[in-house]
Amino acid sequence: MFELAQYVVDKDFWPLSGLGVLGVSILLMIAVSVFLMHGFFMPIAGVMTFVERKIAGWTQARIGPNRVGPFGLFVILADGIKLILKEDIIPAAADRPLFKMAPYAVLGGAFMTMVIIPLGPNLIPVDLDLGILVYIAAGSFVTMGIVMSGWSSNNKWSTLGGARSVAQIISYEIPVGMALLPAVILTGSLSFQSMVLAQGWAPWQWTMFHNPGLFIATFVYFVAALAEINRTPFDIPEAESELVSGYNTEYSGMRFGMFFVAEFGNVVVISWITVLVFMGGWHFPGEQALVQNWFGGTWPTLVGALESGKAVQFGLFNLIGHATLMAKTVPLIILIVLLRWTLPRVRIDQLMDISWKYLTPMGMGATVMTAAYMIWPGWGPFPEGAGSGMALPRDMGPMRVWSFLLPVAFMAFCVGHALMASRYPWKPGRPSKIKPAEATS
Amino acid sequence: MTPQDIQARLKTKFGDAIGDLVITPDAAKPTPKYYENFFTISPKVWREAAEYLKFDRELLFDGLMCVTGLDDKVKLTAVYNLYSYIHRHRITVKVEVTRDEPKMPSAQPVWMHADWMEREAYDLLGIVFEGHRDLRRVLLPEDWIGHPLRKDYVEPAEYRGIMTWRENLLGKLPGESYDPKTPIGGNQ
Amino acid sequence: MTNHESSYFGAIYEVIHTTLKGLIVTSRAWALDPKVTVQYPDIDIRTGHFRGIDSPSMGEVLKGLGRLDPEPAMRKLRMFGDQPRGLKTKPVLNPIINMLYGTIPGSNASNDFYESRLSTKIADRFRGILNVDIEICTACLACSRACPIDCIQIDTTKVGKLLKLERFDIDIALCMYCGLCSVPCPTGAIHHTKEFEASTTDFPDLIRRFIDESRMAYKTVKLKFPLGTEPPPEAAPAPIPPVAPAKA
Amino acid sequence: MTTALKTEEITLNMGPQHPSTHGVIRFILKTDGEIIYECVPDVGYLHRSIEKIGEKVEWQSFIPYTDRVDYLASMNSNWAYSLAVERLAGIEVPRRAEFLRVIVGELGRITSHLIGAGALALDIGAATPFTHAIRDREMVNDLFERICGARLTFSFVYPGGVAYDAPPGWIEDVLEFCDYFEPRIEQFNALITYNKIFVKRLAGVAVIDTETAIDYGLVGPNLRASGFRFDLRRDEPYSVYPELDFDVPVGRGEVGVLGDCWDRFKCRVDEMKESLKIVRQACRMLPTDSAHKAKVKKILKPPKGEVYVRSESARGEMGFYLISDGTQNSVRTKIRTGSFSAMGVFPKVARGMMIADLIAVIASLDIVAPEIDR
Repeated sequence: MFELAQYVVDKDFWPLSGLGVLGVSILLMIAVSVFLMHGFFMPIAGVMTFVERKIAGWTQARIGPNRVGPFGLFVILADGIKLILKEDIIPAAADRPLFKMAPYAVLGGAFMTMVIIPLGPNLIPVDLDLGILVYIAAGSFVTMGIVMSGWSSNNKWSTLGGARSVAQIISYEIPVGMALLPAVILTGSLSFQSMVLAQGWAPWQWTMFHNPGLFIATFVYFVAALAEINRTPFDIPEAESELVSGYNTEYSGMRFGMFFVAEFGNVVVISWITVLVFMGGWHFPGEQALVQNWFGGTWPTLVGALESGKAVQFGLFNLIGHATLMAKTVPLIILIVLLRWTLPRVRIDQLMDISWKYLTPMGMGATVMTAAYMIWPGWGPFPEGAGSGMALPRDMGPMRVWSFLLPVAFMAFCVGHALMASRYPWKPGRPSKIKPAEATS
Repeated sequence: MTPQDIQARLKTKFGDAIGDLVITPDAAKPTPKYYENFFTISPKVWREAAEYLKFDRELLFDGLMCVTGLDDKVKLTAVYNLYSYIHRHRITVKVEVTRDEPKMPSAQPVWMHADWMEREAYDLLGIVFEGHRDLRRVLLPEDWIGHPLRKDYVEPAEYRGIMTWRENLLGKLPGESYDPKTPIGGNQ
Repeated sequence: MTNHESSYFGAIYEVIHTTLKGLIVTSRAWALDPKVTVQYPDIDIRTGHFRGIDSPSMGEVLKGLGRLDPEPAMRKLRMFGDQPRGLKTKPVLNPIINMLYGTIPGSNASNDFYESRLSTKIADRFRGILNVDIEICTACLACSRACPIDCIQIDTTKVGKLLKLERFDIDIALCMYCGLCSVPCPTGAIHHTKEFEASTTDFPDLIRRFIDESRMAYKTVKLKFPLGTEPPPEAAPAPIPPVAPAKA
Repeated sequence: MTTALKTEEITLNMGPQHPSTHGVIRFILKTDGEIIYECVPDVGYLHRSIEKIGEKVEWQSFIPYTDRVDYLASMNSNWAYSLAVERLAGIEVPRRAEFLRVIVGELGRITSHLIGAGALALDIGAATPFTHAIRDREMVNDLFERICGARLTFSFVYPGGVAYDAPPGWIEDVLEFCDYFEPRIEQFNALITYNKIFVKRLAGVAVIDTETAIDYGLVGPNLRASGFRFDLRRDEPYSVYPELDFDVPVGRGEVGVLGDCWDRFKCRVDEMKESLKIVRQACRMLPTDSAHKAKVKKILKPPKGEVYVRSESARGEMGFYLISDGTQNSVRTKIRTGSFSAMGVFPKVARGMMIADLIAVIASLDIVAPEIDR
């Protein structure tokens, strides 16, 4: 952010340069965050509502929204307008300031994580070198918001919902931290961008397949992150069938909308983080070649590209990077949505068991195994440098070949076993010809 | 065991507190084979008789199928349909109480199923079961007056301001407040 | 499925296995199961036929739904309605398109495009709102006696030996559509129609009056010969008794 | 509370408007956080005093009211009442009517179990099984609509037979539905029944053994889940059930303890398979010579007498205690239903349970408000 401000001041753009470097960088930060929130986060959350309702519809043999706009896409606007037009009621005996502040805390927590997520080779608002700590801090910020909403609605069910969410989110921050720790050890830094730069485009260059411990850590992180953002099978704080709707029972109108947006934004954020930290982020195959002949071998930066007049190539380069990131994130988002319409809800004490008895030990195991991989001669730490070319697992040391093939074999076995087990002849799709009632005119 | 043996067995045990077996209330017509054969037990002996019915080696009526309250303008009766899952035989027992003093021992300590059944009999017919775990109204609100299934029950017009009937618009005779010529409303 | 409490890793694998099985089932249901939503204005559920956007019956429906001037609504439907107009897709032929866009009942898509297991047509015996064909009502009061809730009110006056119908009302708010009245009716005057849309804002509207001014009840004529057989040439059909002039 | 920290019980009002109490039932819970100390059910919000109406209305005109007693399986309640009136008045029912009743009754049982199983899955948190169950239920509703004209309150089975005969092509469609539905039960099982989270939520929750079940008067799947093989269709046979062979699924304690929530759920799912078998046999054995309804006088006046007849409805034994004094109105029409007795079990079972489990128990006992309050 500061080089850009320096560049603006040097180039002496008339109105801005008068503010000096500090002024311009603050202005830039505000502009970027406004763009991020309205141009990126809200639409993403909106599209997520459409995707969720469409997938929910199709899995349940119904059509899903298709009335408003082409393919029902305007349902996003329709929901938004409906929520804005609805009267948001504040219960009489509610604790008014807390009640009003709660949605902003939850939304704020969700936005905080947006700042540190690299969406492309250079598309990162602020490359904090404490990226992961900010992400975990945002989690507990959201907890505070939920407890505020649960307590202030003066409704026994919401208080129960709020109390449940405290227990859930705090006890799941440990597994999240534990699962991210091996990746941090491996890549040597806390910032997301450097984590991505340490990986490569090929699966055997991902942190996920670096060693079996990290493979387990990926799933530990994914499950724990699901619990962090209260998604099924851990959506206990707002369990419709038990607590009437948990902490957001008394909310209506746009206040409720904010909880909604935060939840869907979070779904996208955690799939991004999973892909960035564990699955190779925005690396794409021809990366080195592009850098070589477009930017003469030096890693492009925004200011450098602007000066050397290569803005178009820079934009294209980042676009490809972002596209590969989205290509890996969208299946994960669909998986999260499908999980919601497949799995039932876990009870609160089983939730605690999963966190303390299963996820945390597995996270610790993963850390120990990764540390062993780092120091054991011959097993080899992570290859240096960004996306070390087209190296095959073979030439990264024998141990790495096994630690890549073992997880892949395990995944194949699980999916194969499940497919075999559900091979019952359903004759899905083409149901035997049952004539609908004679459709005579 | 046939109903006759069951009745005889109880007769020997409890003497004349047990009424005789009634087979065909309407003696003129031959009874189809499914009619209930029942006999009456006096409320004084009912508690012991109930335990005897349940725990006696020969009878073992562990399943209480249904408890029904009856009111035939003269007396109130509680009818217990009993079934034995072990011997697979069934019997119906009636306990009669007078209308002005409708007290009788409860069968709830013997069969837990009687708990809710007797509360319903109390609620709808006003038969008081002594020794019942917590005899409250089960279907009607606590402060409802009267017992609806009694033959002489008159339904109150309103309960706490809520009307219990709706004006029957059909009942209006021609020429009264509406005339047939008025166009029928709605999107007829 | 193991009956005993499975071991630590056994439990983990069980979670993975059953979750994957569930995902397989849901993804199959997502991609391959026909979508069975019957979208009301698009399907004319009386004939079961798919109703094109610009077909006259759609106009009736929109008018019927209380939108007096259907034109703007239909224009909106055409503009924003459930697209795509032109996309004639078969649900199974191209699963990718089906998976992406779902089986959207486009207006010109053929009827079997909307192939689903659910019937899109009201059954013939549907017990809807009662209707009385007053010409053949013999005022025998069988229906009002049979009705458990007494929601049929018939007033008759005697004219000589014949009956005169003064009033025949049915309160379709009280009626529970059990069909007990249509069974004993000798001439089938009272019968269930396929109508079911009768929502109004106040009770009096829900009383259906079938007689405007009093009329003579229908007098059934006893047939001299069984129905359907040729009448013997010499037996002239029994003359229908003349209507006796109303005496006062 | 020995701890110094002063904690207080919460008195929670679950119902009458609560998303998962299956109709208007209210539970007054005294809980410490999540653990329930005491659960007092309070019913009567849907009380229409159908038994009083039974004394005012003629014998055959009472049928539409029996639909409303258990509207999820109204075919079975019609049938139970008609059986009682037939035994009271000594009416003989033609064979074709008997088989039509068996087909329609078993299809009604399938629709009821579909809602019961689907609602349990929905209350535990999985929405898709419920929607799939509803979609399959709609197909049976279409079949019912074609034979009797209604989709929920059928008023189809009358004393003396059935209201209408099957339209042409109806029996083939029923058989076709059976072929379609058989694999769908397997899909339902694969999706939810053996799902580990579902199992963990239900195994060992609210265990009711046979002795308690009999003592509290539990019937139907709730009784059979405790391993006691008792089904009125087999042990007190009525209609043409002796000629049909089917077996009675019983809880086997497959995942948790014998008689827990999961067993009740599995009993219902297995019963659907058995009902399919019965429907197939009945469709094949349906005689074409006899009429679909016996000649019954319009104003039925059964002789003086009392009769208690019970038949296996979807929620277990549904008994009618009818007393007639020779006139066209009954002296007393007592309806004994499965859900009413299942309500008595809650205070015993819910102590020490969590709120989420109480929701599971309500759904697993498959109680329905109109059946409790009548």
